[in-house]
Amino acid sequence: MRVNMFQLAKSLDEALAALTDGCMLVVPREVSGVPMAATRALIRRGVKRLHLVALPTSSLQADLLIGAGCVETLETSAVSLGEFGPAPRFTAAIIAGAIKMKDATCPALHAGLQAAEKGVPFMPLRGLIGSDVLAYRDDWKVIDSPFGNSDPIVLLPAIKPDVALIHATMADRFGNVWIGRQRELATMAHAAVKTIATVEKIHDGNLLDDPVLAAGTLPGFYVESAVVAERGAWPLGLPDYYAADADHLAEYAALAATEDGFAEYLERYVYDKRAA
Amino acid sequence: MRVNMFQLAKSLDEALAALTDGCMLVVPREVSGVPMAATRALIRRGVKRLHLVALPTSSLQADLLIGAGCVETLETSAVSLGEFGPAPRFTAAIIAGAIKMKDATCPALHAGLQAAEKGVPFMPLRGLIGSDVLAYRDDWKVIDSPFGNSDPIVLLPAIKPDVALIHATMADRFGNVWIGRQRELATMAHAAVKTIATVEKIHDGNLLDDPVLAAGTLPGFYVESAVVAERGAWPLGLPDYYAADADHLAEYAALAATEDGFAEYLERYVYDKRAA
Amino acid sequence: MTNARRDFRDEELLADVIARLIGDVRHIAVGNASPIPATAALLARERGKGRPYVSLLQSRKHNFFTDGARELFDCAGQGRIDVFFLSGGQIDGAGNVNLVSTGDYEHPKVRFPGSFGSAYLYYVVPKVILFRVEHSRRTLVPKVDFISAPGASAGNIYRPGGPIALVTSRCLFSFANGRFTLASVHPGHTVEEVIENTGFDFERPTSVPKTPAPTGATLTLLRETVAPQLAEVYPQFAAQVFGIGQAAVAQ
Amino acid sequence: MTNARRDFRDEELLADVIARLIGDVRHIAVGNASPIPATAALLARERGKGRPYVSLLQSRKHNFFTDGARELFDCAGQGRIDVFFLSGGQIDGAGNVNLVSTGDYEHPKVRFPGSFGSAYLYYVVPKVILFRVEHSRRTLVPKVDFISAPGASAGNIYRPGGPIALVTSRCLFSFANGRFTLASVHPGHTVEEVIENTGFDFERPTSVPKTPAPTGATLTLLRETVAPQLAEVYPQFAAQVFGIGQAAVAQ
Repeated sequence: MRVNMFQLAKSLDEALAALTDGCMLVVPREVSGVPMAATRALIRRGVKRLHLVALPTSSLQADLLIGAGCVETLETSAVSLGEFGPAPRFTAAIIAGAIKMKDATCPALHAGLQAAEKGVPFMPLRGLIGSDVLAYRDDWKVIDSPFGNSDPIVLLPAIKPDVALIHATMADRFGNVWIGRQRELATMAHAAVKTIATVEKIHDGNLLDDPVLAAGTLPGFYVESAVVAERGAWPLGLPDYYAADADHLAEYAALAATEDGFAEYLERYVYDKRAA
Repeated sequence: MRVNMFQLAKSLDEALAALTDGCMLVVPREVSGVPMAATRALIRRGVKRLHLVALPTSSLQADLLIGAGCVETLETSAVSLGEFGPAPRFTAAIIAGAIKMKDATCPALHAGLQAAEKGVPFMPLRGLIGSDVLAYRDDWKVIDSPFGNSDPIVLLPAIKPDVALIHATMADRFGNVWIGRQRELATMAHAAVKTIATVEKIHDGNLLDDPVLAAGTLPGFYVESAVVAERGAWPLGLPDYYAADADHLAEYAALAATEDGFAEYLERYVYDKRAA
Repeated sequence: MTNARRDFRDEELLADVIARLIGDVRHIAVGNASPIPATAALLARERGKGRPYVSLLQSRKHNFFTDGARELFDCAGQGRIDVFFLSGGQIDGAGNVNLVSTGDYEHPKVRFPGSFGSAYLYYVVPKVILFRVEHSRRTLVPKVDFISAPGASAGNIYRPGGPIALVTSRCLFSFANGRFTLASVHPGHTVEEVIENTGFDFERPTSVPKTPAPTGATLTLLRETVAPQLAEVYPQFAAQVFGIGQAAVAQ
Repeated sequence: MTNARRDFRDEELLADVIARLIGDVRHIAVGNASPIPATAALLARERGKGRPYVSLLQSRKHNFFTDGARELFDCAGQGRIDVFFLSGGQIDGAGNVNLVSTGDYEHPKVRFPGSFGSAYLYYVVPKVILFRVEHSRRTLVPKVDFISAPGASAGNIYRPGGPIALVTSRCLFSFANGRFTLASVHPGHTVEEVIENTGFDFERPTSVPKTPAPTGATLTLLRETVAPQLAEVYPQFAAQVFGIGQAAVAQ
């Protein structure tokens, strides 16, 4: 008999309850299944003072949260709308000094999350020495490797988010979430205290019962809550399932170029719940 | 058009060509798909002076290689036949001082391989301080964590094997190998210079083309050679596919208790190619 | 012995003792070749109506890990494993465990399999339950010949975990402040016998309680609900102790 | 311009230049939003009859990674990526790249997206090819305002990798010993124009070669074999440069 400690959330808002003002929130890069429906719900709720860690980069998600005033600190390697140009609200916030920016480089963020995953206080990383990325991070240390002979190396502190927020293809009623090749989602869940997942659909049965599905599954043991949000990555894509909505992203890029346009975007696509 | 740089090996011996005398060889634990057919082929070939790293433990495989005189150095956390008792050739070799033993603890071996996977010279690990495991490893260092206040922590040097030898369910003609949940096989392949895989069968098509299979696949990019060896983990099991052969393991435990019995085992099950 | 008629087996008593030690936790992991701790963990889960999570590392069914062999250790490092079990070729009065060898390490007399994950898990899992059926001066020694993992650490060593108890065939010791205390003696055994067969010094109250026998409800749970689940991983044990055949393996 | 009639597009010339720089290697990785480097990598693979491996990070088809977003960096750290491409909001004569901002970092005038993986990959990938189409004193500066990744490092810094060249719309610079050298000027452009539009000092031979135009065979390969593969990842680019519609996407 397999017993079940897990309960699917009844609504997106209920699933997001553990994500509170001021928390450290880790989200995946723009192509790994970005929980956009959940992001819109957070903006509607008016979440505040987030320490947002985007692993290792972000596009629309970070730009929206920043523009809506939800972010106090941003830790990432880049924010950009890709072929749709710079991320306008991110750029404006940096120029205005409205958010605290912790510039990183992609593998440093992966290493910081892996340190938390392994329960160690830091992780070493090559590169970085001589860059201004390192120069402006007083939380990163350089030591002389005890295995070398005058061999300086950077140590990065563990990044331990309060919440990991992910979107994936499917979950089952045991809280297991199928993440496929997006294995950084597993690292995020391991590193974070709590993980919240939105999914396209519910898988009947237990994902761990099938060895092929199990290989791409994040065990429910790490998952605080899960809820269905169909096309929950829209207007971004979900790998192997649907592509990004290029027209919508172009519309966003055009509107978000100004504060008024961004407010109009929020009104139309975020506050109007029908679009969520 | 997808072009193919990979060629399946024509025989087990051909697949094993890159595994030479004196190399550092990493093999997986007893329940992760142990390349036993390949191990017997190596013993027949008379491989010598291996630095064997068993990640993080071993059973029959290490015992056989040690008994057959193939191992110079053994680096692992434990060798045992589990419910069939101690590993007799391992035990005898340690008592006789016939092999150099580097006693470790499971997560230290995982961390050492992950250091090589990440291209860093070392990995930190909690625990260990005050143990004789640490006391007898002069290649492990203790530093005061620069993120703490009098917070000693162990640094483990990267383990960079020359060869990773694995057994898995299937490979395709592009060298992609389906490893499922046995993700330490991926870490081994990433850390090692070359990876040799034996598999139960060939998958027609490309494992990376199916997102569900891809999630459990080691990309062919890391694989030096692959070859079919049906029931290649026998008499050990292959997770989700076949169980260990308990009768055979009991027979091994009984025979290997003496040197003469071990020689008889080799004669019957290793040198007689029909049994391979 | 003062026991009238025993309606339980030793394994059932030990599993019941261990299940009580587990208490109210979220996640128990059980390593290889540990049928009695596995029985206890499944019993605790039945009593908790599904809580805690139980990871039997040798099982496919009762095993949540999908990130390879390192996930157990990563998970423990994250503070996500509350209870683990360790044994030892030798265990001493300071809670040190030896899984490596006796005599001089470089020229050992007896070689054990090795330290497994002990040199890590003993430090980071909050409740480590030591379990060694053989209770003799050979296994419970004044000082181990090799410390696979120490029972206690200096104040500046990161150590959220460590031993809370030692369960043997004869008794239960609790562990605190670097020493064992005799907590209860199992039915059919005596304090004198424990002293006689223990190589290390330990604390004991003037009156040592008797380990309570498993209740009828516990025995029913063990035999009817736990045993069939156990049979997947420990078929021989389930058959021998509970008379469960392979056909009864639960889904 | 001395060119009679041009039968190739700028993008084709640049892809051909980059493909020559790639040389005989085992594995090229191409980051996001890099259609010309991707074209060059696929061209190199066609010429090599399947060698090198090409990982287009935005592609599912031309992407071997199954260990998540970190695998690219791990793979590079293992020495398994031979060629990578970087650009910069600013690039200076010492090969430093700036992907972060101009002006004072704390009070920037212009903010770029961020350093991405440059502060790591620039150190560990043996052949990093800098690629910036816009060749102006705004992009090619005497000294970058922010060093996302430095062009060179002190002798005791672990650095198996670094820049080997800079390709722009006007010319090809090679990079060695911490400085750029003008290697060739593209058809339709002049040395004087390169000097005029470059903010940093560079070496140049007394006679600067002209970048060879792509051969007919190269153009055929690009248009008939490479372009259809490109269309999966860069449909707009493939349509615009090669006239390839979505229907032609290769399997």
